[in-house]
Amino acid sequence: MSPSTAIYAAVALPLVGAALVVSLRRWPNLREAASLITGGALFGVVLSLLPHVQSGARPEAQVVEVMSGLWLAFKVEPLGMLFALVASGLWIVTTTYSIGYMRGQHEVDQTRFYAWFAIAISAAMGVAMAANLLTLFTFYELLTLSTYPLVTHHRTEKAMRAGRVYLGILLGTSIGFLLLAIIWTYYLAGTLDFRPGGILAGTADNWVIVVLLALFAFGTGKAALMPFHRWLPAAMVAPTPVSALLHAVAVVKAGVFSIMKIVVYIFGIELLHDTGLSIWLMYAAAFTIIAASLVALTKDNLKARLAYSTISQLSYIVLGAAMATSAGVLGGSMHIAMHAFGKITLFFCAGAIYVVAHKTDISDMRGIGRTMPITMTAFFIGALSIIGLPPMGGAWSKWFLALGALEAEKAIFVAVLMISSLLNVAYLMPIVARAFFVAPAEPAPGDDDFAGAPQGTVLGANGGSSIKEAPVFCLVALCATAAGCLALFFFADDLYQLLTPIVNP
Amino acid sequence: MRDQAVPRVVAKLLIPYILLYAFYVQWHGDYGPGGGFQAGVIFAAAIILYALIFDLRTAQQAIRPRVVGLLVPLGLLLYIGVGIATMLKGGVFLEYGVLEHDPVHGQHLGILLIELGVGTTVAGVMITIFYGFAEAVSDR
Amino acid sequence: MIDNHLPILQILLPLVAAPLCLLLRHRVVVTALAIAVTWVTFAVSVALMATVLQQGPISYELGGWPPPWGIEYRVDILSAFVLVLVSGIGAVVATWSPASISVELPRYERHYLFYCAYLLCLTGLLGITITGDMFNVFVFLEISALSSYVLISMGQDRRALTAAYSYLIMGTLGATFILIGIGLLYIMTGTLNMADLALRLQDVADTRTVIVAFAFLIVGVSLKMALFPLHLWLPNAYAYAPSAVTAFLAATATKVAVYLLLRFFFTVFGYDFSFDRMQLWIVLMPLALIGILTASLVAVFQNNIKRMLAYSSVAQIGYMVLGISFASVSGLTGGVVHLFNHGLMKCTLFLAMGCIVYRCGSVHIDEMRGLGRRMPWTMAAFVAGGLSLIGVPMTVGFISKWFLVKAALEQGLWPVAGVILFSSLLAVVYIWRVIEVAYFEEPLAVDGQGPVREAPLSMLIPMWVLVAAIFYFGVTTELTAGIAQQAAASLLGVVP
Amino acid sequence: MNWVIDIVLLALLMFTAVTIARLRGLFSAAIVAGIYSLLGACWMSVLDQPDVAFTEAAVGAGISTVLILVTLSLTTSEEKEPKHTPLLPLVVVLITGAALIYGTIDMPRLGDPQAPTNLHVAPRYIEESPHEIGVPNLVTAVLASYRGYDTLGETAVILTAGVGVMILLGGARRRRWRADDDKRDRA
Amino acid sequence: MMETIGLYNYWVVIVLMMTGFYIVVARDNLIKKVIGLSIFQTSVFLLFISVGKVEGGTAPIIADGFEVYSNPLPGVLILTAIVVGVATTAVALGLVVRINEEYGTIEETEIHRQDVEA
Repeated sequence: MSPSTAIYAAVALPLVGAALVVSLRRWPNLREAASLITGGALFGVVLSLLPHVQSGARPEAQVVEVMSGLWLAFKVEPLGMLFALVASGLWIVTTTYSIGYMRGQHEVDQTRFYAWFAIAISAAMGVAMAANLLTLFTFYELLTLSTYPLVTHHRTEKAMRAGRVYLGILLGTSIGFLLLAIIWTYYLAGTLDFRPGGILAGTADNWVIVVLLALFAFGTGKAALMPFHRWLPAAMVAPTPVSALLHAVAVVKAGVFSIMKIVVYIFGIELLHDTGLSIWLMYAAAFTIIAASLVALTKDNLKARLAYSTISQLSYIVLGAAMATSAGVLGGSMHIAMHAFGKITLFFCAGAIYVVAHKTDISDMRGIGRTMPITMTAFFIGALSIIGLPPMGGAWSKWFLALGALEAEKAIFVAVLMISSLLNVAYLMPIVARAFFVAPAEPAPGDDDFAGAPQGTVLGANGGSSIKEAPVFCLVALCATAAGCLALFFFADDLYQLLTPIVNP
Repeated sequence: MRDQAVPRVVAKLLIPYILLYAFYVQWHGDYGPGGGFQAGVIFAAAIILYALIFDLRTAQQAIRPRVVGLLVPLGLLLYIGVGIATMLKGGVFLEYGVLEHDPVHGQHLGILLIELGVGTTVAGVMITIFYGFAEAVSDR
Repeated sequence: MIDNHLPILQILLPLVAAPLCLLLRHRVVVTALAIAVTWVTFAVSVALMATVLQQGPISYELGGWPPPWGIEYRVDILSAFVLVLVSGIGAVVATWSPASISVELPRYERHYLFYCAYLLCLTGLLGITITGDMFNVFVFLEISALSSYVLISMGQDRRALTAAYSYLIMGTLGATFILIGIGLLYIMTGTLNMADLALRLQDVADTRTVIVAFAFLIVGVSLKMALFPLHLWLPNAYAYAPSAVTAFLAATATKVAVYLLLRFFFTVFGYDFSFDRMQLWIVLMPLALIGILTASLVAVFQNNIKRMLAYSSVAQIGYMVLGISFASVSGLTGGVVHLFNHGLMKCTLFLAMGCIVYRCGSVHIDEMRGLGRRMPWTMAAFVAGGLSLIGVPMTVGFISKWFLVKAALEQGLWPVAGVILFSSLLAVVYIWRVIEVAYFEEPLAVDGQGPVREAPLSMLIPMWVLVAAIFYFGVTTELTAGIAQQAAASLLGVVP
Repeated sequence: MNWVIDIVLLALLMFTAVTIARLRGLFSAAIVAGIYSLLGACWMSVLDQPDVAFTEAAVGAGISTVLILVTLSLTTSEEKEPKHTPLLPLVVVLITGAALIYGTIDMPRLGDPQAPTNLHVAPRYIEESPHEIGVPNLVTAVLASYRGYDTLGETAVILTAGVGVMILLGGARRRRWRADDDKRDRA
Repeated sequence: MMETIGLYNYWVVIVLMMTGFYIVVARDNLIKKVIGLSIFQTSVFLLFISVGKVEGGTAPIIADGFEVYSNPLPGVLILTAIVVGVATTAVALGLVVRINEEYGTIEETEIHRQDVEA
């Protein structure tokens, strides 16, 4: 398969998958199989692009000229390669997990769920491989719209309200700020292509650059920079696989990915570094890091706590971008992958707990590690990665971010990173501790509460009925991602090698 | 007014002359004031007078609404037909000069025909409009 | 031979068909005739477009008299573009209409009258667009206006009558203002041909009479196109007219008025007079902006969805006028391309409303509960049109906004750019109200009737043709923005 | 002494127009409006336009008046007292009128042979039409030939009005409605 | 003398036009509005017609013994405009009749009140 065919295939395959899902709606097993197979195929296609990118090639595909000189076009560079790999890889895992979760929960309208999920992945592929801002924006909006039916999956009053916040903030920022910034950029630079070294240098006054950076940073609502973060906690009403999609696979990643890409290929690191115009963005990101962590501490609902954790973690990436140093950008980019694996593990675990024990509040989760040891072990691993401790992948990205801060001669942000890590410990570890070391409230875990979870997989004969894990599909998925957290620690060098060209073109 | 003899008699005397005058105005528009439009209006006025003096139903029996309904499109079609004829004869739309060998004669013929078209449609429409309103009155 | 007569055929086809409807009368025959004729008319306009693109402007001397003594038809890129829009919408709506009017005009057993008026309206609109003669504009303006009053009055609700009446009063005042303007120009130049007029106006451009004529023409056209604050007739007219009529008029009538405004500004008076001397944008831009904002806001609070869309139309007229008021190539391109794009999307939205009226009898927001499941294709078309109205990429609405925002930024008017984008967000609000009701709420229990079904294919197919156009022209714009750009350049007299 | 007739006619026109504006009785307003049209027609013929005068008399004083009277017999013949003082309309009208009067300042005087209208386009009609068309009535020549297409449009307008009235007041339809309503009442 | 009269007659015609315009916008009665509209239009016709007059000219019908003819073009235009005017009046009155049937009144405020109450 030629590289450009592979690009088309990457965007089109999920759409084909969606069509298959819809046409197989009467046979759930076939339908899920179709999802999985498309996922596998997509991952294979994306993987086939990797050698090209590693060897320094930048595969391209031009689809259609939208306006004179403005193409809908794709071009794969390392950053996009990374995002595409993460999104397509995690799609398989998430689909696996969804099979267990959606069936375990007896969710309605599963066909619609799988179909829109696939469309969202297609949009994510488009974002990852966009060759210019126009294409990026197009798929960015498509991603927003295709995830709206997922966020509002339950069609309840609550879901509708969450959907309003979701759509309001994401569409509002993207149309109000991002589009304005894009057209302004086009007016200034005469092009919207992502070019190494940026396209804005020398085209505008400093104040314009600052305003543009602000429009881009806040316009990318998916990056959840405060104060435009409300949509993320609101969207927790959705089923857990959707949360996984939002927090790890595609949506927020698309946001921070866009910011990273805009900083690197539109502004150019040198422009921002030399002028120091992005310093305010570093403070804004630092504020979000600390503030969101503090809010996370106060949340008892597990998904809400994780949501605020995500907001905080995303700003790591924004911070890395705003530093505009090579280490900062690399750290931020790596964190896209690291956080994805860590956070998806945590959400999978939260979902598994909900499926098995119907618990959502952390205060109710005493001793749950005794009944769900595998799940909670995975949770522990994921938490370690988020905190940034070796031997988990998250350690590397924090390391590079700290290096970047030093490189930018802003030691204060090293302190921010340290404080944030401590806060991470403070809001994640108690959950693990409570799960393993505190005795459950009910004397016997086998009664009413647990009996209500018919799909639970009962493991091991020796523990009697005391061990009751999530459905096997869920279990496989969360183990895989936990293993991924570990693996990323050891294969970080490959990641580093892949990403280096973006800072040393 | 149906019961009054004088208007009825006067009308009976007048209406043929009004109609005649309408035709005069129709055909004489090239030379003096007047033309298809005025002729159509006068023709309609005669019918309206007839309906006012006698009875709507009587008038409608003399000039049936269905016939009037035919006059309306036919007039316009005649007009357009002249235009199409000029196109078929190799001219542009409404270029009457091509209708005959001598352009001036062609013009004359064209004008006569289109004035007839205008008169037909105008008379038809005016009577239709009057019938519409008058029926609304008689429905009450 | 046919080639030479294309400009007149454009008008002649519907004009012949209208009286034929009165002669034929048979419902099926007349319907078939109307559909066939509108499609042929559309084909003619496409052929005209192709010819103009190849050979430049076409002139057709009616009656064989050269202008300024006779009447001239003049087709340039801009008028060909508008002709394609008007005739295309005319064909699609005519194809869509039979099922709809059989339900909405049940008491009019004489449907041939409807099609006769419809074809006359089409004739009028096409005639305004194609002519190069000022007085001929007035005549065809009245053909389209009179027929649209009548068409609107055919609505089921009795308010259709009052809406038609106030439209008639406002429209006639507008037309009379235009007539006064034409008269004053004639007094000062002695000619009615637009090109000749443009030439002769240069000598008398300083006179007070010409300035007053300019003002009267603008006010008259603004009344016709419902420019804020002269829009008061529009919401009721669109809300209570039969759905087919609303869809047709919303996509064409106001657009033709905008076209007329462009003609007057740029062809007749010329850029120098309109913008350098009269500083027209000082009036137009604030009006457009206030119109965009207030009409969008009012739309948010409407419960009759046709009325909501009508207010949205007033706002969209604001966009077009805004584009004109920039008086730059990108601004005009934005205005002209939005004229076309808005025609497509508003027609789709109103056709979707028509399908809902067909099945549910009303477009009150409560009626739309659960329609997302009951009428999936209709609602999907509505969503597509709505997304385009919002300006989501890959839809035509995005293209329009792109050009308008770009034009605003080019002139350093970034607050204006902000207003354009902010009002898109208002569009999100009013479109999403409908989407939430349609997809999140349970259908109302209808007693004694089965559940609402999807509209018939005869309505869905024409509607989805437009949806396809929304996406097609949203992705590749060579045929819309490209042509609009050429038209803008030729209006401004610059080489593109 | 032409201008004496001018002044008298114009004064009469003013007088009737204001009378119509002041009248509350619709019947009398309709009649006075007919008189207004007649006076207008007179003035038109004073201004050498017998064709137009003829038409205005037939249409304005004839057809229009009849139609208004019929409508009155169908509705009501008395206008209600207004509840509010129409200040805004007055302002709008005054501004419009002032603008128009401002516009007249640069206009050529009545009957000026050097006015642009008499120097461009029209001379050809007067000089050439006897050879080109051969119809003595210039108005007919221009109407039917030079600007014949406008007249086609005019015919279409008339047809539209006819269709409009058929749709609005179509007799058969109305009777059927009434029958429907009666049936429903009985049921 | 002709100079002043020239403008004077335009002014009178403008006053006539504005009287009609005023009736349209200020009056509540639907029929009165229609009457106002036709006054307005008729007055505009008068404005046009005054344009065609040529001093010392005669009606534009070619005949022996006359040299100067008035301009035929305004007359032609106004003939068309008169037709348009009567067409509009007919449709407007048709609407008024139907409105009266549906609402039982032809006063605008009354109709508006009924619509609001409905």
